[in-house]
Amino acid sequence: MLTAIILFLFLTVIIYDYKTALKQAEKGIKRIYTVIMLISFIILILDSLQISIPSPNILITKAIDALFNVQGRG
Amino acid sequence: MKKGKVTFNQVMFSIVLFNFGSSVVMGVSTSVGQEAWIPILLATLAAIPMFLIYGRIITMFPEKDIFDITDILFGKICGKICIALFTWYAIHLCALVLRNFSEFTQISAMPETPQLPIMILMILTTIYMARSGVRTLGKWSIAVFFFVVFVVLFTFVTSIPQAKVDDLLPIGEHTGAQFAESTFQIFSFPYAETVIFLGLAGSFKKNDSPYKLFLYALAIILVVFLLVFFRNLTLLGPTMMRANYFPSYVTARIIGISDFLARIESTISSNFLFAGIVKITVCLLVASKGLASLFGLKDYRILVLPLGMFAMALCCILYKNTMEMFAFLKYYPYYAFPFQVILPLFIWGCGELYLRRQKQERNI
Amino acid sequence: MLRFLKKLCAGKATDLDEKIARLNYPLEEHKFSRSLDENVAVIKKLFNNVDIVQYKMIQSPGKDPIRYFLIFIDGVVHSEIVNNNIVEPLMTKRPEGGEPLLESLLATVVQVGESKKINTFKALIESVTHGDTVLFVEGCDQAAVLNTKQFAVRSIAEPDNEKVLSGPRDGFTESLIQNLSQILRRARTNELKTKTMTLGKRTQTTVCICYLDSLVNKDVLEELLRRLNKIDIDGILDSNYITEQIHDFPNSPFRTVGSTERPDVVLAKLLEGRIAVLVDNTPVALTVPYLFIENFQVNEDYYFNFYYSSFSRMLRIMGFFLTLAVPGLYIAVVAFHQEILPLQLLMRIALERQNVPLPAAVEAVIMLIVFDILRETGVRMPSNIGQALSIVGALVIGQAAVEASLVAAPMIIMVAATGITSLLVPKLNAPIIFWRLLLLLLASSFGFFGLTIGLSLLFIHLNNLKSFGVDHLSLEGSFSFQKNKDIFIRSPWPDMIERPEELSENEVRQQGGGNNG
Amino acid sequence: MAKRLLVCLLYILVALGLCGCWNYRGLDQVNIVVGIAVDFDKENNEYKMSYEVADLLTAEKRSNIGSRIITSEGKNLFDAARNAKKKELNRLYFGSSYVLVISQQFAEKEGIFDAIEWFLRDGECRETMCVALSQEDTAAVILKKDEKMSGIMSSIIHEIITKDKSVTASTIHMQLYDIYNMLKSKGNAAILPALRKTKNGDREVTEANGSAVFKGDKLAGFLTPEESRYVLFAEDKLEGGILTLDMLGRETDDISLEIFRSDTKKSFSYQQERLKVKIESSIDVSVAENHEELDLTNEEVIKRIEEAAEVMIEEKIKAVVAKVQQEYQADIFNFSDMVYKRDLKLWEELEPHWDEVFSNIEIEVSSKVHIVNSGFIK
Repeated sequence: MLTAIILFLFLTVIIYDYKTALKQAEKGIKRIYTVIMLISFIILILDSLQISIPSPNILITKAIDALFNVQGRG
Repeated sequence: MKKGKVTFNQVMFSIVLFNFGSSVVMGVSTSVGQEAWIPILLATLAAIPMFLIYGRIITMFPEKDIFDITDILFGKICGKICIALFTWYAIHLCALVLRNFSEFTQISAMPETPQLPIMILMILTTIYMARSGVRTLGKWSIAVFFFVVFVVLFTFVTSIPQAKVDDLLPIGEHTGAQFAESTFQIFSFPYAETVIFLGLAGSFKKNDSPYKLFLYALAIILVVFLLVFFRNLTLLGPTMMRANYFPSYVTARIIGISDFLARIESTISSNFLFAGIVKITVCLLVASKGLASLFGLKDYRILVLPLGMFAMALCCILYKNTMEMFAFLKYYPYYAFPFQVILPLFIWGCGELYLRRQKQERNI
Repeated sequence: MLRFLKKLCAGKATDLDEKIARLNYPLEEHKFSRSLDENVAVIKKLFNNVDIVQYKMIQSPGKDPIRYFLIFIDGVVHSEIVNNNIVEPLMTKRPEGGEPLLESLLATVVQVGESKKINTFKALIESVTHGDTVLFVEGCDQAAVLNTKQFAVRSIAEPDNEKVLSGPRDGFTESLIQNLSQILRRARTNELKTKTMTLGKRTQTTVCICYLDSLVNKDVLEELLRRLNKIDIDGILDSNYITEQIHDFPNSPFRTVGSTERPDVVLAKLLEGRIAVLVDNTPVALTVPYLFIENFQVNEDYYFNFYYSSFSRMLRIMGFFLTLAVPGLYIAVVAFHQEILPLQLLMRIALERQNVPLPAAVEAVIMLIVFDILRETGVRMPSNIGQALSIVGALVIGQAAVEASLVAAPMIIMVAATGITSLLVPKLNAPIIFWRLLLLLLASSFGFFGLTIGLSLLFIHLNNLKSFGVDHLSLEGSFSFQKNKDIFIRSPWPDMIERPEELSENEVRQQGGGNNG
Repeated sequence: MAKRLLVCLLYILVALGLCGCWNYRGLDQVNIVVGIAVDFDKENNEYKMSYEVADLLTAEKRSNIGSRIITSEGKNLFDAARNAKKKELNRLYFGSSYVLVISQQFAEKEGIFDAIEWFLRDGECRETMCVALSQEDTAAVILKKDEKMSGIMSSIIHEIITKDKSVTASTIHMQLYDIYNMLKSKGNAAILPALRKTKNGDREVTEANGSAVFKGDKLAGFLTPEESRYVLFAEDKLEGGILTLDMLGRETDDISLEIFRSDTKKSFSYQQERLKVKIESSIDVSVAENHEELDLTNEEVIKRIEEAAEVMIEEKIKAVVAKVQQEYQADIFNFSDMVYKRDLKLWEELEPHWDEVFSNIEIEVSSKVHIVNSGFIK
């Protein structure tokens, strides 16, 4: 269900936005646009298929714990 | 007609709403229970110099946003690094707030609905707003501000008959360390998050004093936060307030003047979304501006959509559950500190030196 | 000799044939010839199969008669003028004075007040179809256009959809000149400028732009002229043809161009610095820029006591939100947030819904469409059938459907409330139908959350809209009374010191400058 | 403006695709629960939940709506709540429930805290739901209504309990979140209204019968309606009710005073290792019923009545506090909270042996009764 929604969302967005907004855009924008869309698409699809992706927050919390030991203070 | 410039009131109210963002719903830090008003005041005090520094940065480089400024000050490579960091912070904050709201909506109103459709709806709305530009955001903020404040005042007034003022006691139960931690938390979430607005500074009018802007906003925020806190505390009591994820929402459930007006919480909770939309939009706009200037592009508006999608993707993988979300709040101040304090301080310092050197050059 | 003549004729004929064959070229290029016969031949070709066109060949008296050729269209000309003032003098008098012939003819023979000279077939067609008579004189490559217009004009009446209880009761008619006269009668000043232009390739409709010179915002005026000049259309039958082409946001359901059928309204807008566009053949005048709040302002607001006006304006604003949100609100409450209802009410609604086969959301969509069907049939129905319609609506759909448990009774109440409140803001009907459905759909899948999102979208959209560079919905967060004097309330006249800032270049109203305020 | 179109279209399609999914619950598909009763069945070691639901199937459109009872059993509360689904086509909807009745067995065995936390956590139940304890064998009995009665039992109970403080003043109105706060507060005691069945004419009705005292979250004992009134006095929750006095010494109460307004202040002092609590109340009353021998125009008489009432109130409050102190040792008056809030240092000192301190608190009551008027008749 969620996968279908994501597919549908991206399909609609691409059909409309690629045609209207991107036609006149600079080349660099097109490239960045495509890359970011692709990344988010992959992440969302994987997430909807219950494949877990490491959260950036884990990295952050680990780093902060190493520096300040927040966990220990509770 | 001045294109793309926003008026003083518009910016001020969007700063206020930005600060309400998730805090009005989540309640202001509750770890010190009945004494939370002390850290609120302390954090406001701490925020004043920070806000003045933000204002100073804007006055130093009028009609420029933080991305132009770093470019001028640090040159190509260092500037790019700063821009990249700031952009990351904006997009990450965007995802965090989005998650707050989808969690809130799910828990409060739609436990059986998955969060993804909620996020889609919210992010599409904010994408639309971000694409409409800063002026639309400003105009929207004004209307919504009055609405949100009306709701806060209304709930405050209606809660008075049920309020137990005794719950404000005792004073002095918590230790200095606890206060410090709580202050730090309130300072970084939401006060110093206002640093994001440096990314929009290019749209401010030149003759509006940014100091006034930030300080007025801070005063309004302080008053509303105190109102929200007193309302929640006197109605729920410290234990219940501490036990709840979303104390404001539960407060609204308990308020009742007569049987008919006793059940207004779902209407009220959806009003909070308005403030949330402002916060997410600002983050999104700044992130796309940052990304555009990172790659030296002119048109940032097109990037709003992919960045919105990215924020949503990020938001999906951030936490596995609500408990994790609230646990992260403890780490957040440390994580945000470099972006909120160190980076602006650095820019400020460099900016002052830069200006002095320029003056000297001109004198010579 | 005969041969030569024949040859000449043949040569002439080929010239003429060629000319006629080339008639599809832009007509501006075709100038009149000095030969009357040739002109007549071309004209007859042009009006081939247009049987109502009348041609008349006339000769002046005396020896060496001058040949005239008259062309006009029966029915649109004042036949008495043509007979008595044109044909008769032409037949009985010779022009006095010398060359040029046409001038002396107009000066001494023809007895018509307004005349001008033309020299192309294009101009000829425009004049003739407009009710003028065109006079050709042998040997001239110019023709005279004689004003003999006579149209059947509807008498001035109160417009049906802008009725007032008090205040002036005249409305526009289809005649541009008459409409202008109604405005002029109210504003006796040379500041009232009227610029005319012709739009529509085939209909050649006259469009008149009116404004008060010292008040108008020049940027807006320029923008309007630019947009009007860009219009490229076949025909203009109503001012809406223009509206949709000068719209800032053609795809938005909200109109950013105002329209009215009343001269007093037009003048009130002119006095606030707006510009009016009057179109010939339609009683509907356009005003730009059009602000969102104008949807809620009615001319009567200014003719009645201001307490009453302020109250009814607030009702209208409330009505707008109600008619938009009530169906969505109902669905959100009934299907998602039952806790809002007090127990007694909740049980009553649940009881009513007990045996209804359709889910509430579907029911709401169907009932709203049924209501719109009833409304639409009612609009264009001879009034004597209207009664039957209301019986069908009230009895069959209301009572019978509820009795048969096909529809829940609260739903009927909800639809009725929606329908009635939508009548409070007739100018917003189009966007309301669209947004109401959108809100309903969002509410039926996400409850209050969806409703909030929907309202946010609506609000963002409204904030985005612009009317000729002026914000459609203006929220500057200004707390000054003068800026808000005419929004939610209608302040008394002495307090209305300033004009809307963004509309006018001269902000202070010329009424004592606030001395009496 | 295709962007806008895109957004709109997308919303419509997403909305259409999801229409009827997830949280959409048609009102015809829910059973509206108005009251909940929680029981513990000792023999089967099972939890039993009874729900009073609005009976919409048999109701006529133009008559009063009645109710019926659904019961379900399970190994724990959640299990029991879920098992109701097996028996009923429609889902149970708790958002409008008025009362939660807990049985004695449950309160003795489990303690009420878990149940209260469960209902709070669930999110659908309102925090303002009224909680009561059943004095009958089971809690379900309380929700059962006589065949001759129409209407909904739970809403009647709710009315009785909420209006009580201003009408008869015989029990105490407690909401779900109040209990949570009380149990989590320093005193760690709670008080709940107690309900029992009784005969009224030929009908069996439910009546409020004083209150139940909890030590921790376990049931400690009951207070009679009259004792409950003086608890209300001490707690400053009283808004009405009647005081009756025997002025002529004839063993019958010959004068009744109706309470208008009551204001109670509590304060404490700590001397010689002993906590002393002072309860000061001031009450405005009117004479509601009078014997002809008492001349109300006489100031002396008025003064005598006032003094007698004062003495009675003082004694009764002292008695009820003493009973709670001695028999139950449950700090339902929240003296601990008062100490904690007013004098944090003292509280930290007393906290470890609070139970002992509590049962030795010296109570001083002073009351001021003021007769405001005497109705229509002199």
